[in-house]
Amino acid sequence: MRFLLDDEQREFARSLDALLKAADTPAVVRAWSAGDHNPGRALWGRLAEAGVFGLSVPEEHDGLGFLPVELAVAFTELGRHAVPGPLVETVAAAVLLDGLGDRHTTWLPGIASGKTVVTLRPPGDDSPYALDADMADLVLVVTGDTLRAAGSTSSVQPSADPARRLSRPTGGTVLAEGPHVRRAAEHAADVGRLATAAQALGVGRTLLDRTVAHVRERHQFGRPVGSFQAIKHRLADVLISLEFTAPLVRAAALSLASAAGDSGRDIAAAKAAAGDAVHLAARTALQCHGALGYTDELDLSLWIRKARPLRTAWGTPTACRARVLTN
Amino acid sequence: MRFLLDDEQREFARSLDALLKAADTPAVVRAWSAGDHNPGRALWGRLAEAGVFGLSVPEEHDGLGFLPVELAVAFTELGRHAVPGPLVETVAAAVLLDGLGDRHTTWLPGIASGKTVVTLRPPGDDSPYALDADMADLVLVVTGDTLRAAGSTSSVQPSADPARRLSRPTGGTVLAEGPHVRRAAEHAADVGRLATAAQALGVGRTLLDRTVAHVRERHQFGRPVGSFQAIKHRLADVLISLEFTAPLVRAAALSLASAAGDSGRDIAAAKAAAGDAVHLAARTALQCHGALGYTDELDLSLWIRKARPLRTAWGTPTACRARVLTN
Amino acid sequence: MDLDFSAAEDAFRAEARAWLAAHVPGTPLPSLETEQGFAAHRTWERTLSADRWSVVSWPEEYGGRGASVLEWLIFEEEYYAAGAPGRVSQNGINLLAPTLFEHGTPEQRARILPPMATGEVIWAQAWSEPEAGSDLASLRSTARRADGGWLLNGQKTWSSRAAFADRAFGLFRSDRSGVDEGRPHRGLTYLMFPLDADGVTVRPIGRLDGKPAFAELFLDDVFVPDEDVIGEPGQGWRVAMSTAGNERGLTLRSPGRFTAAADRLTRLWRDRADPSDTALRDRVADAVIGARAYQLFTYAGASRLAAGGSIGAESSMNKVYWSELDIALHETALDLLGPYGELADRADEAPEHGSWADGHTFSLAGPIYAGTNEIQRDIVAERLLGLPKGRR
Amino acid sequence: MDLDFSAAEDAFRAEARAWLAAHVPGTPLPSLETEQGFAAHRTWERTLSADRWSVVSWPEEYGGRGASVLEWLIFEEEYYAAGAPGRVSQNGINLLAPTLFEHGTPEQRARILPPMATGEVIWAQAWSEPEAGSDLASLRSTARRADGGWLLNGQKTWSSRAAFADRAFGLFRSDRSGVDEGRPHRGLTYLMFPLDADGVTVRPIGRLDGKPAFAELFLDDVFVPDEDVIGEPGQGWRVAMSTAGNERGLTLRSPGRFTAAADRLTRLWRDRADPSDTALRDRVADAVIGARAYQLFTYAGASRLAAGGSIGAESSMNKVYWSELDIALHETALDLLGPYGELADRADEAPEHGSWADGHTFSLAGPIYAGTNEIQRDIVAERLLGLPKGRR
Repeated sequence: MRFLLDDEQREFARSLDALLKAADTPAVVRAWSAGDHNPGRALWGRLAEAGVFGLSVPEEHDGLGFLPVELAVAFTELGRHAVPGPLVETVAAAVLLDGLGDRHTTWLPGIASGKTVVTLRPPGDDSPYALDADMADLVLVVTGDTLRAAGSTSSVQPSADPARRLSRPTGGTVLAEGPHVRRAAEHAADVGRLATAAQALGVGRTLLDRTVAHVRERHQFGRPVGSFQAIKHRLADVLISLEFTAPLVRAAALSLASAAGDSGRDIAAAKAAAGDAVHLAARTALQCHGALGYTDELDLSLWIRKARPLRTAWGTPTACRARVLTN
Repeated sequence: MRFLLDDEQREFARSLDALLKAADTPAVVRAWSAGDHNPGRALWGRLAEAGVFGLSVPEEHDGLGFLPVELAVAFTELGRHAVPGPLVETVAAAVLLDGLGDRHTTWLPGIASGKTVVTLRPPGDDSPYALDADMADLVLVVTGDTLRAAGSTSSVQPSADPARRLSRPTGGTVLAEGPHVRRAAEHAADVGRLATAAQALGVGRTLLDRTVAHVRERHQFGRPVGSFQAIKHRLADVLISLEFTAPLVRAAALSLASAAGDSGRDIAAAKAAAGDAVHLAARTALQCHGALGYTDELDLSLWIRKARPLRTAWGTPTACRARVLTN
Repeated sequence: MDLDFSAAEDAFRAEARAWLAAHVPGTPLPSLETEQGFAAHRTWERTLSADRWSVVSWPEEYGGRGASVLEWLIFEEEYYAAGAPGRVSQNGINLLAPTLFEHGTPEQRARILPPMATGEVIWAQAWSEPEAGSDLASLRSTARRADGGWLLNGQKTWSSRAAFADRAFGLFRSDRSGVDEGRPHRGLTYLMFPLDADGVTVRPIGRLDGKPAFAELFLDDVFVPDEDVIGEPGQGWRVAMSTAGNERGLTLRSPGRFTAAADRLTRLWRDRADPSDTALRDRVADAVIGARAYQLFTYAGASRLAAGGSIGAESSMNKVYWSELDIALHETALDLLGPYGELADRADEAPEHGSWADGHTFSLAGPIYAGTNEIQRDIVAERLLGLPKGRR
Repeated sequence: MDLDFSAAEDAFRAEARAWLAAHVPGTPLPSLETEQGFAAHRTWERTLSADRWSVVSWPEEYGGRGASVLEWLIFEEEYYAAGAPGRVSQNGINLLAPTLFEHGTPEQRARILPPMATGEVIWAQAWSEPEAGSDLASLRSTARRADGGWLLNGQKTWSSRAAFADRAFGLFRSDRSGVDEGRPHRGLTYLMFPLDADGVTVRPIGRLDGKPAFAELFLDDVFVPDEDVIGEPGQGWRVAMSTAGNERGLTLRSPGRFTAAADRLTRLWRDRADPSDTALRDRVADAVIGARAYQLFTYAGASRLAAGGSIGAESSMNKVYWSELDIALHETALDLLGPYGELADRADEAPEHGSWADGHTFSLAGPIYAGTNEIQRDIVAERLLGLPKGRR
């Protein structure tokens, strides 16, 4: 037992962090929200080079193999830097396509290299929307035992997080049919749920970090806001919530990697905890920033607005809790 | 509209408060918990003289009429002073017996005068227990359309609040049968629920008052504990919770008095809010008193231990919330 | 004790309900935090005032109906139950007008109130500054004596709706000696100024959903004539605070908003929710109970006022209660809406014209403005519970 | 990264499980907070120690098995999963023993540890005083130099299980100069003394359910020989604190307690709850998730220790987390039990031998002892987040 990231995994996190810091992700998010996907596509390519999209693609299709722990590490960093785009969806789609085998795997090298952006309607959710379908190269829809590639999409429905551009996939052609589709979709949903939990954890971390920095600097009544006990205790609670979520996310990734035990339950537990943690972090960040935190122009808003959608996407809190108690 | 107690009602509260202060209720509670009902019976008589048990008995049976507002006022004071005994049960039983009319009303003068102590299994609850049946003069049980007077009771099952002595009524004779029993029992349950909400509110008030007094006196780190912002905010939340519960209790009593509108819903709302408020008050009182609050010997424990039972009795939080949304 | 309305009050309610039924727009106006929406809401204010419904509690001479506090509460209940538009004039009506009634001159009242009642002049507040949020006494913007008036300099921020409003009111430091003596509440002056005056620069600030709900104001030698000072120069803090906790303090968030929202939530729950989800049901019930409690608490306050009493630090309990109720209520609605709960209010497919999304964004500001809930809890603990002040 | 146990660890787990299955009493022992229960639990300690299961992490020479931290965690998981009795020796094992390992003399260890391991000598802690709860440095009880030892005077309180225990350990002020200089942590001495010594009066105090779970100690010229001082006189604070946050700090509440309790709660829920009550289901799920999170967090801490790292202020996060988890878990169980949730643990009809009621009472103390959760949150904020100290 060594329930700690190894040196290589930590180094992977550090290198992604450095890459993303240098990329000025807030500007990328704002462009993406305005419908300008170019900076986001460029960043997507660099993330692919760093290996992010290879983590759910087998080596025979030019990926790095299926590596859930590294995937969780990567998505925590993507969350920390608020990277926009159908990141979770592309990774889940890779798992889905790989699970179908056959000619469907022809998409995989493009996914691994970053050339191909895929989105899908989260299987098992009751959402009619696919994220960022307006810019994706392939839009997948699973209905029961059937997989379709959507022919077109409805107009973009903006989310409360404007970086999340939702639309309804419509029409298109059937790519596969049969119970194997359902099984592959369930596996893909687990991967999507895990990646979303990791992303939410990363979003929560940045919300806390930025808020701590703010309350150390901001003075009211002649002293730092962060010296008030009410503020201290709220931020302590956020830290505790995040620190006890992180091992759940790591363990869920391990569980998925080993394919032993009930990884679906472990992932649901991680998602429920991460949803609570990021929600608490966002509420606290907003309150501790006061009116400043309520503005669109402070970059903090880019993270605050992610909290609620990530809490709901790929498994609502109550659906995840029900799953935890399912034998 | 004058949504304030009138002078007479306020005077009634003040006189009960004075009576109960003089009665050293903590000693009465401790005796009652040990199975010595004498001081409690004596206090019962004085409460009857003050009119408490006449508030649910019609004038023709030597009572003061059915006065829900005064009942709520009285039970808030009874809660504030942690008075033991089947207070709610006797009042609810009076309503039940009065609702049946006929020879059942022969019990009412004794109830009003304090001579007769009645208990019953809360109708509609799924509890098998009646409170303080070991000392009551009459133990009632409603099952569906049937009212029985229990013949005997099982051994006392102590509650987490030792002043609440529970037992199972068994055997006995049928007193009445028919749909009018069910209707009368439903009305009695509403009265019991309202009285319990008022009692919980009173318990919460004393928990807050005693805790405020404590944290003003108790010093740690060279200053009063009550000057720490974390303590202040917790106590502010208790006050807010109680202050927004009080009007719900008053309005529910008015609603019952006027028999207009859906008084069952109003009472359920008051009970749900009072249950939350007293629970918060007890948790906060315990935490702000530290280890002192965790002791049996500090009188505070007499109130702390009431919180959970009152929250559940005569309508659990979730049953009350369901009722609030029932058309 | 009773909760009964008089025949006159019932008649007033019936009149308000009938008027609203006839006049409230069938589809919601565009968001009042946008230029187009602001204009539409200004027009609505004119409609309201034409039949004297814009400022019911004011004396008739200024466009009101001399309504009692209770009548005002009744009007608000009907107003929100009818789904009527948000009030673009609320800063003026709720914050400036009470101050004018208490401290203004007859000339000021006659000049300022009627166009406020019709929506012809819409007011923004200018309290906060970048370094003075919760700690309002540490204001730095200045009012300097000039011939026949004052010259304003400095920066104000979080000025609600200043992007589109006509005039603003706020506190300015006219005398530094209070600061030097550690009594920063002294030496402040309450002034009014036009937002299009020379020297005023308005920079809109987007709120969380991007709408320019407030603005920064940069003031560079802005001239204000003496007639636009309220109360005595140097006494601005006292002037501003004297109306903060009185009965009109009620007007910040009237219970009608929340009872109407809880009713809408209940309908939404009946229409769209899985009735077996008791976790959600409990939250809907809590919103209903909370809105009712807030309404009843307010009725009790109104009864106390009618009996000659007053409302003091209790308004701090109010503030905490409604602001947290509002968030819980809207979060419940968004959770109930499942995947549609994520949509921005401007999305075509947003349920109920995006009103839940917009209301949620709006609710998130509740615990922050008008004194953060942290400050309010300090006040509750110190003034109502008598806990020692300490340094917090 | 892995969560796999080695073959040796699996074998250790299997051995522990087999032993527990063969030895854990079929019906629970009487509450260890009663005289009869205390005696029964002391006997159980002897049974444990006979097969070297009472102090698995100690060296073999003192009755242990030299188990690693991970093996200890495994043992605890098996212990609580088997429904084994509470540990009446825990104050000695968790608080005094680590101090002796770090600061005791070989003679002290040889003399004190073996009878602690067998339950022959059961220890009570004597930290708190009436005026020194959270503010432990302001202790007033004194240790005065005497021939060959010290004379103790003063009053201690909240001494857990001192009503029935044999000996106690605590801090005493041996030098007042630190107090006068505003450095009250200085001049304290760590001493051990028998509870039946001349001059010791023990007054039991009932906890919320009346059981004498702790006691007040009155000390009147109680003689303690020099051999019963741990570390240097005057250095008691450093001695006591040095073991508070290290790996043995883990032992205060091992994850096994909570994973076992969450499993029991899940079974209770499956057996007795209305499955359509999703509000309750969510709370049960949260208890399961919370217990698992606490277990995994502890595995990570153990891994860090095994890799040569240390545990510092993180133990404050631990404390807040498990204490609030414990209350939530037990409140969920009591709510699930409906009318039976009210019964005291001694009631004949209390479900599962009253274990939920007893566990609930026990849980309520969690946020108070071992440093209140308010103090822990201050520590988390200041040491882990780097927020300014302020006066709180």
